[in-house]
This record gives sequence, structure tokens and C-alpha cells, in this order.
Amino acid sequence: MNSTDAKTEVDAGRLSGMVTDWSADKQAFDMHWGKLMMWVFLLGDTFIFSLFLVGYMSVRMSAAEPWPPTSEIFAMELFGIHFPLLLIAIMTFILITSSGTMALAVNYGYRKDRKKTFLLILATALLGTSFVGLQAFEWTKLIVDEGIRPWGNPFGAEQFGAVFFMVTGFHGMHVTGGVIYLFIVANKVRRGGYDRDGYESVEIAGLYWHFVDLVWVFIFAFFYLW
Amino acid sequence: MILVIVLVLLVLGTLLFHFLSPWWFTPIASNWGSIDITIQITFWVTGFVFIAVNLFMAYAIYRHRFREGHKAHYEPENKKLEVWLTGLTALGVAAMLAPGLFVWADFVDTPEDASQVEIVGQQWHWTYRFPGEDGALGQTHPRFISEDNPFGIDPNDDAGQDDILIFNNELHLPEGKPVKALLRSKDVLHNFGVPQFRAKMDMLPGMVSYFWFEPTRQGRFDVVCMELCGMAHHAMRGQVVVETQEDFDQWLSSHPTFAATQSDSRADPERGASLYGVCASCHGQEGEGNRNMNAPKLSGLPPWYLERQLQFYKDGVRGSHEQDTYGQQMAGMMNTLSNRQAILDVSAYIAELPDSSAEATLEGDPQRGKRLFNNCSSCHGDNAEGNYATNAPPLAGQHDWYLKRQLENYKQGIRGSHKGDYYGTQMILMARTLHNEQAIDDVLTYINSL
Amino acid sequence: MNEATEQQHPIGIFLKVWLLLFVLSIFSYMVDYFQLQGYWRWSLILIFMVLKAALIMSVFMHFMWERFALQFILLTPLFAIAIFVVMMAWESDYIHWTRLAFLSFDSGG
Amino acid sequence: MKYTAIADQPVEMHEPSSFIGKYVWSQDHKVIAIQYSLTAVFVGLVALVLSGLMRLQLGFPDTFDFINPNSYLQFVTMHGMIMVVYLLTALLLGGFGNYLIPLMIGARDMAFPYLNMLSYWTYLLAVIVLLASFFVPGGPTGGGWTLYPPQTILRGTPGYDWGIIFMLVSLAIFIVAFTMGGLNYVTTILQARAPGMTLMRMPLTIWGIFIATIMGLLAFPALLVSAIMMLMDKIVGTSFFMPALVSLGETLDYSGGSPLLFQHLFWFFGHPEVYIVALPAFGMVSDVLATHARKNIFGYRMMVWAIVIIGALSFVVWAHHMYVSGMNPTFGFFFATTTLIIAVPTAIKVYNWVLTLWRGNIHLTVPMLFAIGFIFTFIHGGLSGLFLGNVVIDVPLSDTYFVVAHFHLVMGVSPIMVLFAAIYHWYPLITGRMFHNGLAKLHFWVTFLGTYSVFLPMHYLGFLGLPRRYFAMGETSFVPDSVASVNASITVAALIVALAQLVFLANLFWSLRHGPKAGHNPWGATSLEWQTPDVPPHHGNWGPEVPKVYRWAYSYSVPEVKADFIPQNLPPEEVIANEPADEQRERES
Ligand code: HEA
Ligand code: HEA
Ligand code: CUA
Ligand SMILES: [Cu+2]
Repeated sequence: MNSTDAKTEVDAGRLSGMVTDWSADKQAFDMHWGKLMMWVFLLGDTFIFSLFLVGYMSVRMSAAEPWPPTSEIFAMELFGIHFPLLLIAIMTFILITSSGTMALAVNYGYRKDRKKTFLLILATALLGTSFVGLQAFEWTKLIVDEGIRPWGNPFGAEQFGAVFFMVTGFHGMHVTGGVIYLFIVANKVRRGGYDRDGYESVEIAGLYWHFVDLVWVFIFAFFYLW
Repeated sequence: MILVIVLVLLVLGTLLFHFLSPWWFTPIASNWGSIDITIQITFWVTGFVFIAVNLFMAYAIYRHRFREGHKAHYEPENKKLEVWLTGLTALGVAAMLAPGLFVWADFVDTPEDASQVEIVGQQWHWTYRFPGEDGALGQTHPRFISEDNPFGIDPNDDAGQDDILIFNNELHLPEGKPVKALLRSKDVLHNFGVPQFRAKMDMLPGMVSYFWFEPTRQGRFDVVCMELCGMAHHAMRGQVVVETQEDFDQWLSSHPTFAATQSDSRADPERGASLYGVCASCHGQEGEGNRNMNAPKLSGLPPWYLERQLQFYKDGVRGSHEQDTYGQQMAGMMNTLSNRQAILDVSAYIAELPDSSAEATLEGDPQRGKRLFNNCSSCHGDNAEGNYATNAPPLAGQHDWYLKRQLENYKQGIRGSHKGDYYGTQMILMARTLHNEQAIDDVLTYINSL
Repeated sequence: MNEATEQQHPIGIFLKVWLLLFVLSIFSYMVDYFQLQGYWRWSLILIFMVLKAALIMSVFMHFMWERFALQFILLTPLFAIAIFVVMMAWESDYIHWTRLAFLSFDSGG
Repeated sequence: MKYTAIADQPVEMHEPSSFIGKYVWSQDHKVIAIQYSLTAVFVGLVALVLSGLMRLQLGFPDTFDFINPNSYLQFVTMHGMIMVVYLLTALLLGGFGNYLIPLMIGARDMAFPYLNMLSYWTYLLAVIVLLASFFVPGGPTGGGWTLYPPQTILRGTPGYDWGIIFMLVSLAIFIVAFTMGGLNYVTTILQARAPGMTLMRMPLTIWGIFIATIMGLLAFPALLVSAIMMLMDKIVGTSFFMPALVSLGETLDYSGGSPLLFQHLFWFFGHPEVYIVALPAFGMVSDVLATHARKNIFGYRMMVWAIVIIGALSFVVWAHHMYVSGMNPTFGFFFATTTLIIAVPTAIKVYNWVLTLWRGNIHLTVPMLFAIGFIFTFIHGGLSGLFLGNVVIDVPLSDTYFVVAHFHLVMGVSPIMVLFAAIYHWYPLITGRMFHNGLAKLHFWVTFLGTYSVFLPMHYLGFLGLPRRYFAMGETSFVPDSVASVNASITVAALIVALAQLVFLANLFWSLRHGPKAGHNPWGATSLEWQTPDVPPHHGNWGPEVPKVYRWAYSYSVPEVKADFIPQNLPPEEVIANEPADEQRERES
């Protein structure tokens, strides 16, 4: 009898290099459940955004009409100087900044430094808000000034508008959701809720926020710079 | 115990069914015998597996059925056996895959000497285009599509001018010559399928797909649409006629080039008017139709429809069925229209007649009629105004007694069953959805109300 | 990671990475500003993108400090995406070709 | 362990007392499972009725007034979509996943009970939206369950405006529901196992559900993305999937989109989806076979790896559904190869099932009957899949009834067989009573023989070249008249089978009251769900102590042990002098 016991033990051991984790009982990862769930969720979300971008790639590569000159369309006059992609650059920087503040927030969270954590999360949320604001501005600019519509535009392939509004829109929704999420977390930090049940929740919120930033990195490269 | 017997019987039954059932591939009519061979190979491999595994299972169930006090054998695994089985299976797979890939390699590259034909799909018809002398097809785009240019050929593209247009669903091909079929769709997905050819492929809007084959047997084959394309998917039929090179050349030369269709000698209503005198005796001066003469209303019918029907009467496509007594009368009259030009002229004249609306003679349930008409509206239009694109004549305003007779003729195959009636065949399938006289009356009552 | 290890990440590294991200973003912006084209543009954009992504993921999201088991299970599925991307690029190229070959886009109408 | 699992909490979780808290807004995985199952079976029956209507038209054309070309296509579409997504996926994962995961791995509940509850109610919303599409103007969509644009959103296809919108929205909602549930299943299986329950000691059921869930989390995004894009094409007027085209004579202002893009996205979801419904069935059937053959599942590790490999491979075979779609023909080589490779791990599973029977001590109980029926139909369906997988053979057979026959045997019958096996197998645990054996046997024979006689002939109609999704064949030169009689007999068989399902449902409800008390672990199974202190298990499942696991789930007929099974949680020292287990056995048999 015990032979089989021993057996299955060994079997588990031979599974792979990740012996200890995969062959553990109870739980595979010594980790907060919420955090693991967030990771898995982000994996799925990665698929969503990747597939959006693949769709974008396909329509763009197979389009017979020329693709609109992105950097020109998003260019801006500032004090008479002509900046391509200025707005986008600013948005990018804002998002990165917010990512930084969030990273610090998580770190201070684990140091049980309630005040700093709260303020940093708040800063992150506010930066996020401004990002959404700028995006709204960008949309209006594109729709009103440039006359770009989801179903067409003066510059060329009509998928341009479609993809732009869909991808940035979907990302924008993620940011908005994230901002709300952050405000809730921040509030709980302020009330010291996490001193009781641990600061992992802050890290989890952080994971989500960094992911939103991560996605933007790809959108920036593929949509605006390509 | 019963289970064991049943399993064995099922295996045997399946085999018997396989060998005895009359339903099997249609006799092949193309060069793709290699596909059939691949299928045979697959049959032997899978057949063996099917029999072996199932009979073994049956035997196991019999041999090791529950017996009191008896205990099962404890064997967590058996490496050797599993490796063997995996290996054998891999072999079996390879045995099926390898030949398949070779045939596919053959399938994807078209021989140099293949002649081109473009097959155009639309809801729910087929049309075809052959390259002219220059051997090249002109470029196309949906934005060019119009009544005068149904193929959407680019008028500025010289290569297109001499393209030969087949504006009906019958395609002729020479025997023993490889053809590369270029597939294009005006609207949605379709699939040009001829079971006897084995090869088939979807056609999509916005791009061009292809496949090649070589007809190896003379005859007339049915084309079925093999990709869901909406309500009348099942009624999207066509014909392929494989014949000798001579017959083919002759058939091809009887069709107009694109240039010809553009510079069509326009019809002359005046001459039409004089010709119409004869028709007026039955159809009325205004073409309003006459029930006592069983003559339908002509005014309000578009020229393209009149031209087609008159041509059908002339060619005996319509009015040749012995039960179609009234049609025969009409066919008899056709000698008064000596040639194509006459047909064009008279059609042009009729098209100018003031449209009158016929009075209703039937009454049914318009609500039910409306529901039933739902199907018809896809082709004939929501207001039964007719639609050139779907080859559907206007129905509104026509005498309901006439429509009723035609529907019944369609249902019984009196009309539309002639192989030359490219569009009627579709109507047969559709008319059958009106299961009884009541249904017909209801639809017509609704049409009257339009 | 549980708290004990968590606190061992010094603030410093986050600040460094943060700075690095800014620099990289500036670079990738410059690529566009100086209107680099062709392979240069492409390779640079991608390099900067990958670097930024890697930094955010590994440091900010603590990915580099996670157990290999987790890293493994989170990264392997991306192969599916990779294959899909390749196939779709190839496919789109093919579609584009048939369009140019058979459909007419230039001349008016 | 720092993050204490609910599973470790020594005290029993408080049980909600109010009816509402207990049965409606319940967070108990078992109640949620029942809710999921009942809803799924309900829509499943709707789809079953639809299949009956389709068969009526095909068997006896031009006889029924309520079926016309439009409604036929609507029936086909809704039938397919409901069966695949709203019945099978929901029942296998939402239903059995929810019920069995915590019980089989020795947890007290799902990792996130609240999320779990939300998941169900979201699913219900999806179902409601779906059924609502029957009542919108124009009726539900008739574009086929594959929803290929352009036709799905163009005039000429039934339900081209409201129907399709409702369908897409419903799917989006379903995906949200599935994600909430899926995250739960994955986290629970990874983190909330009982002490001693290593991954390689989990029953194959859990493995099947586990991998299927991961696949779902990665495959559904593709459907979501394509649904969003199509909604934009339909409502906003974008052109993702819509090239310039002339629909029924009118030129629409779309341009530049690519219908093939949708097909790729759809099948990137669609193929994994078919294995999402297959893998849990594979897992459950393995456990049923082992239990009722009183024998350990043969080659457990191979079985686990087969599941994992199948799951992985199924993400790189999607375009085998598109061999004749007009895509780049060179893809054929790649996808034919990957597709046939999948046959190997699948084959291993089939062999191991059969070898599990070999030298077993087979009790032909009802669950066992269904399990064996599954093996038979799955082999047949799988083998017919190999025809289609081999790209050249697919060319003549694609979009014919051969395909219909293939996927019905392999999906419309096999997993359904497993579902029945599973329902009968776990019925005593869920309700505490035995079902009526005679009725159950009747149900099996009719369903097994009936479905086979429905779908075997369809293969041959496919060889003839009968296209699928055809309202009527009419006179066609290559179709002999005898086909009409085949179709008629298929229809009769199908209707009989459908009626047999009423026997099944009747049995379920009758036995609730009148079935003999099942007692504790009637099948003498080793896995944890049967070892709960009380049957049916209460809220929190385990009483004061969560079980401790000492061995894998297949210690049947172990040598030198008196009883022919050793529960996973039976301490080794008790095994040799295995009185308790032994008496148990006597009592049951
Ligand atoms: C549960 C669902 C399920 C499963 C498991 C499968 C399994 C398989 N399917 Fe199927 N399939 C569907 C559901 C499923 N399919 C559906 C729903 C469709 C239609 C969608 C639509 O268009 O509407 C479809 C359509 C479909 C097509 C597209 C046909 C077309 O539209 O033209 C193809 C083509 O490759 C295919 C192939 C396969 C293969 C190779 C397998 C393999 O995995 C089978 C493996 C199993 C075996 C091989 C049998 C057991 C093995 C042995 C007994 C060992 C011996 C074997 C050898 C020696 C080789 N399937
Ligand atoms: C799980 C999937 C599933 C199931 C179970 C079925 C069951 C049946 N289907 Fe199928 N069918 C599909 C999935 C399924 N189908 C799909 C995806 C399509 C393609 C749609 C499209 O082309 O777009 C299709 C299409 C399809 C067609 C082709 C229509 C056409 O192309 O024109 C036909 C024709 O006969 C048909 C018939 C049947 C019949 C007679 C049954 C059954 O009557 C056979 C017997 C079934 C059972 C015995 C199961 C009974 C019980 C339930 C299903 C519900 C209750 C469940 C529990 C209580 C657990 N179906
Ligand atoms: Cu055209 Cu189906
Ligand atoms: Cu598949």
C-alpha cells in the first residue's frame, strides 16, 4: 500500500524543475489568493489587448488605401513650434509617473507607512484622472478638428479611426476603472483597514495599475509610432 | 452482457452500413482522384482502429465483468505498453497525413497551362467571366457595380474590355483542360461547390480566392453553394456543363464581351410600339392585362425582366411544359418577335406604358401573408417592388390571379424546372414554402395591399 | 512574495527604474521626432518598447522576484499569441496581395 | 503557511439560515452549482426542441407552416450556440466545476464565494438576453453559430439587426460570467487544496476542469474581441470585417475590412472551446470508469499530460476550420500537421480508458453504461475528425453533413453521454438518494442507440455532398431519392431520443422524493467528495476538520488490502486493519 504512497510522491517530484511548488499540497504558491487571481486575470487581459492589436495589425497590413500619417495627425503647435505626437508623449509620461508613484506606494505599504502609502496612491489616482482627461481632450481634438470618425477619415484607410477609438477607448476604460479602484483602496488605507488584514491588497491594486501602463507602452509603440 | 453483444453488433453494423449503403461519393469528374485515394487510406487506418479498439473494449467488458469475490488487477501503469501504443498511433497518423500533404501541395499550385475563369458569387446567384483574347481578366471593384456593369469591371482597365461575361448561372468548361477558378463575391461569403469535382473553395468580398481542377468527364453537373450566405443559401444553385473544346468555344463566342455590353445598341420604343399592337389584343392597350385572356399585366415590369421572359418564351425555356397551356399560347405568339432586337424594342415600349394597379380578386389573411412574405422580401423587396440585383421582378400591382397561377406552376415544376430557366429553379424551392392554397392567397392578399 | 521578502526591495531600485523609463520614453519619442524611417525606426521602437515593458513588468510588478513556477505559467501561454501574430501577419500580407492583384483601387469611379 | 486557506479554518463556516441566503443569493458553491446546472439544462432543452424542429423540416420538407428558410436558419444558429456555450460550457464548468472542485480537493468552498455568486447571476443575465433575442423584431440571428460576417449583419440574413446585437451582447456577458467563475476555479485548485492533496493526487476530473478553465480564460478573449469589433461594424459603422460590398443591389459604405480576420479570431476561440467542453468530460469519465471498474485509472500520469498537451496544442490548430475559407492556402500544411498531432494524446486517453476496463471488475451500473457509450461514440467521432483534419480530405467534406456528423458524435453526443454518466454517478451525493435504475437504463439504451443511428448515416450524406445549413435540397442531380427516406428516419430517431430525455428528467425529479436512500458512498469511491461527514454535504463541507489526504484518488483493489478501495483520506495505519472501510462495503452491497 504505502508503496503507492511513496510512488505518487516521487511522481510529483519528477514533474519538473519547479518541484517544490508544483508538488506542494494545500497551495502551489505561498501567495495571497487575490494576488494570484489578479495575475491570472491580467494574463487573460493580456490576451484581450494582444488580440485587439492583432486585429489592428491585420486591417492595417491588408488595407489597400494608405494608412493616415499618424505622427502628423497627433502633432500639435506649441508656441509656434511644431511637435509631432506631443500630446501622446505627455500622456505617456503621466502614465509612467503614475506607475512610479504606485510602485512606491506598494513599497511603503509593506513598510506599514500608512500616510505615505495613502498619499502616493492618491497621487497615482490623480495622475490617472489627468490621463483620462487628456485622452478626452485628444478624442475631441481628433473628432472636431481632424474630422476623424470610426467609419472614416480624410486621410486614408478608414480603419484608422475605428482602431484608434476602439483600442484607446478600451484602454481608457481600464484606466478609468483603475482610478476608481485606486480611490477605494486609498480610502481604505487612510482608514487603516490594511493594518488589520495586510497590505497585499495595495500590491494587487498596483499590479493592475502597472498592467494598464504596460499596455499603454505597446499601444504607444504600435499605434502611434508605427 | 447485453452491452457486449450490442457493442459487437454496432461495430459490425457500422461496417455493413459502410459497405452496403448506397450513399457514397458521386462518381468523380475531375483530376482529384488523389483526394479519393487519400480518403481510402484514411478509411483503412481509422477503420482498423475503430474495429480493434471497440472489439477489444467489448472483450474486456465481457472477460472482466463483475464477479462476486473477484478482485480487479492493480496496475497503476505500464510504461512499455504505453510507449508502444503511442508509437503505433503516431505511425497511423503519419500514414494518413503524409499522402494528404503531398496531394495538398498539388492542390495549391496551379499548373502553368491552366486557363482562367472568374466565378462571381452574389446573393443568390452565380455569374462567370472569361478573359478575352488578351488572356487577362480586367480588375474589378464593387464601386463600379451597377445595372449596366453588374460585374463591377473597372471601365478604365483595358484588360477588362474584351472579357467575356456569362450573366447567368450556367458555366461551360472544356473537357480535359485544367482551369484555375478565381473566386470573387459581391456581397457575402459563398462557396462554389460541385461534388463531382471534389475541389471547392469559399469566395469572399474584398479579396480573391482560387482553386484549380481539370474536368475529366463530359456532362451537366449541379453547383451548390456550400457556405452559409443568408436566407436563400439553399436555393443558390448553378450548373456546370463539361463539353468538347469545339462546343465550348462555340458557347463562349455566343456571349458578349464587356465592351459590347457597354456600347449596347439601344432599344427603340417606336418600333416597339408597332410590334406591341399584336400583344395589345390580349394584354391590353395599356398593358394592363386581361383576365379573360389569362394575360398578365405588363405595364410596370422592368425591361430586363420582360426581355428575359420573352427570350425564354422564344427559346422554349418557358411555355414548353405540356401542362403550361397559357404559356404555350404565349410561346406561340413569339414568332411575331422575329429577333433579339424586336424583343428589346417591345420591352422598351412596354416599360414606357403608364403603370396601372390591378384590382384584387383574392382575399386571405394579410397578417399571415405579411409573415410569409418575409422570405420573399429578401429578393423582391419589402414593397414587392422587385430588385434587379436579385433578378426578382416586381410583384406589387400584378394581377393576383396571375401570380397565384405562377406560384402553383412553380410548386408543381411546370415553370422553372427547365434547365434553361436559371432563375426559376430558385423560385421552385421558394414557392414550396407556401404549403397550401390558403398560404398563397394570404401572401397575395398582402402583396395586393402594398 | 510575503511581507518579509517584500520589504527587502530598497526604494532606490524603484527610483532608478522610474528614471530609466523616462529616458526610454524620451528615446522612443525622439525616434518619431527625428522621423527615422524603415528598419531603424522599427528596430528602435521595438527595442525601447520591450525594454520598457520588461522594466515595468519585472520591477514594478515584482515579477523578477516571483517564484519561477509562477513566471513559467504566466509566460508560456504567450507562445499562443506569438504564433497567432505571425500567422495573422502572413495572412494579412496575402490578402493585401490578392487585393492589389485583382481589385482596382487607383482609377476613379 | 501564512495565507491560511479557508480549507484550514478549524471551525465550520456559519451556515446562512434564511431561505434567500440559502438558496437564492447563496455563496455556497454547491447551491451555485445547482443553480448553474438547472439553468443550463433548461436552455439545453430549448436547444433540444430547436433541434427537433430542424429535424422535422429536414425529415419532412414542406409540411410544417412554422418553419421557413428564415426560421430554419434561426433554429440552427440558436441550437448550435446554446448547445455549445450555454449548455455544455456552463454545465460542465459552472455546474460540475463548481460542485466538485472544492469537494474533490478538500476545500470548504471556492476561494472567492462572493465572486462565484456574481458569476452565476451574470450567466443568468446572459441567458436571459439570449432568450430575449427570440422576441425582438426580426427574431434571433440566423447567421450560423459561427456568426461569420458579412452576412450575419447584412440584409438577407434573418435577425441581421436586433438578433445579432442581442447575441453578441449576450456572449460578452457570458464571457464576463465565465471569467469570474474561471478565476475562482483556477485559484481554488491552485491554492485551496486539503493537506496532503498534491496536484498529482488530484482526480482527473479536477485536472480536466482545471485545464479547460485555463483554456477558457485564454480563448474567450478572442470571442470577446471579435464580438466587440462586430458590434462596432454593426452599430457604429466601422469596417473591421466589412470590405466594400454591394448588398442586394445597394452599395454600402464599408471598405477595406477583412472577413477572414473574423474567422481567424473566431476559431482561435472556437477550437479551444470545443476542447473546453471535451476536457472536463474526459476527466469525469475517467473517474466514473475507475470507480465502477473497481480499478485504478490506467496510466494516470499519461492521462494528466495528455490533458495538458491537448490543451496546449488546441491553440495552434484553429485554422483547420478554414481550409476552404480562401485563406492563404499554404497554411494548410501547418494546420493539418498540428491537427493530426492532437490525435496522439487523445488516442492515449482512449487507450487508457479501455485499458482501465481491462482486468477490472466491471460493474455495469448506469454511469458505467454511459461511460462506455461515451468511449464508443467518441472514438467514432474522433476518427471522423481525422478525415477533416487531413486538409485535402476536408476540401470535399467541409460544410457538408459529414462535418455535422463529426461534431455531433464528438461533441453533441459524447460529452452529453458523460454528463448523463456524471449526473447519475453523483446524484446520490447531491441528493442523498438513488435514481430509479430501470428508467435510467431505458434512458441509456434509447439515447445511445438513438443518437448513433441519428449521426452515423449523416456521415454518408456528407460523402454524397449534401451541404449543411440547407433548408431543403430540392431536386438535385447528385442526390438520390433514397436520401429523403434517410432524413425521415433520422428525424424519427432524433425525436425518440429527445423524448427519452423526458424519462431522464422525470427520473431525476421522481427520485428526489421516492428514490431509495443512497447512504454513504454507495459506489465505494475513493475520492474526497464521497467522504464528507454528511450526505449531501453541508455548508462548509467538512465539519470541524478538513480531510487529510494520504494517497492518490485511484487506490482501487489494492493488493493485500481487504476492501477493494481505500478512500484518499483514510490514514495508512487504518488501512491494513481496514475494518471501517470494509464494513462500509458490506453495508452498501
Ligand atoms: C468536443 C468537441 C470536439 C472534439 C473533441 C473534436 C475533435 C477533433 N476535431 Fe472537430 N469539430 C468540432 C468539435 C470537436 N472536434 C465542432 C463543433 C466542429 C464544427 C464547427 C462548425 O463548423 O460548426 C468541428 C469541426 C472540425 C473540423 C472542421 C471541419 C470543417 O468545417 O470543414 C475539423 C478539421 O480538421 C475537425 C477536426 C477534429 C480532429 C482532428 C479532432 C481530434 O481531436 C480527434 C481526436 C480523436 C481521435 C483520433 C479518436 C480516438 C483515437 C483513437 C481511437 C486512437 C487511434 C487513432 C489513430 C491511429 C489515428 N473538427
Ligand atoms: C453540444 C452540442 C450539440 C448537441 C447536443 C446537439 C444535438 C442535436 N443536434 Fe445539433 N448542432 C450543434 C451542436 C449540438 N447539437 C452545432 C454546434 C450545430 C451547428 C450549428 C450551425 O451550423 O451553425 C448543430 C447543427 C445541427 C444540425 C445541422 C443543421 C444544418 O446544418 O442544417 C442538425 C441536423 O440534423 C442537428 C441535429 C441535432 C440533433 C437531432 C440533436 C439531438 O437531438 C441529438 C441527441 C441529443 C441528446 C440526446 C442530448 C439531449 C439533452 C440535452 C442536449 C439537454 C439536456 C442536457 C442534460 C439534461 C444534461 N444539429
Ligand atoms: Cu451562397 Cu450559400
Ligand atoms: Cu476544431
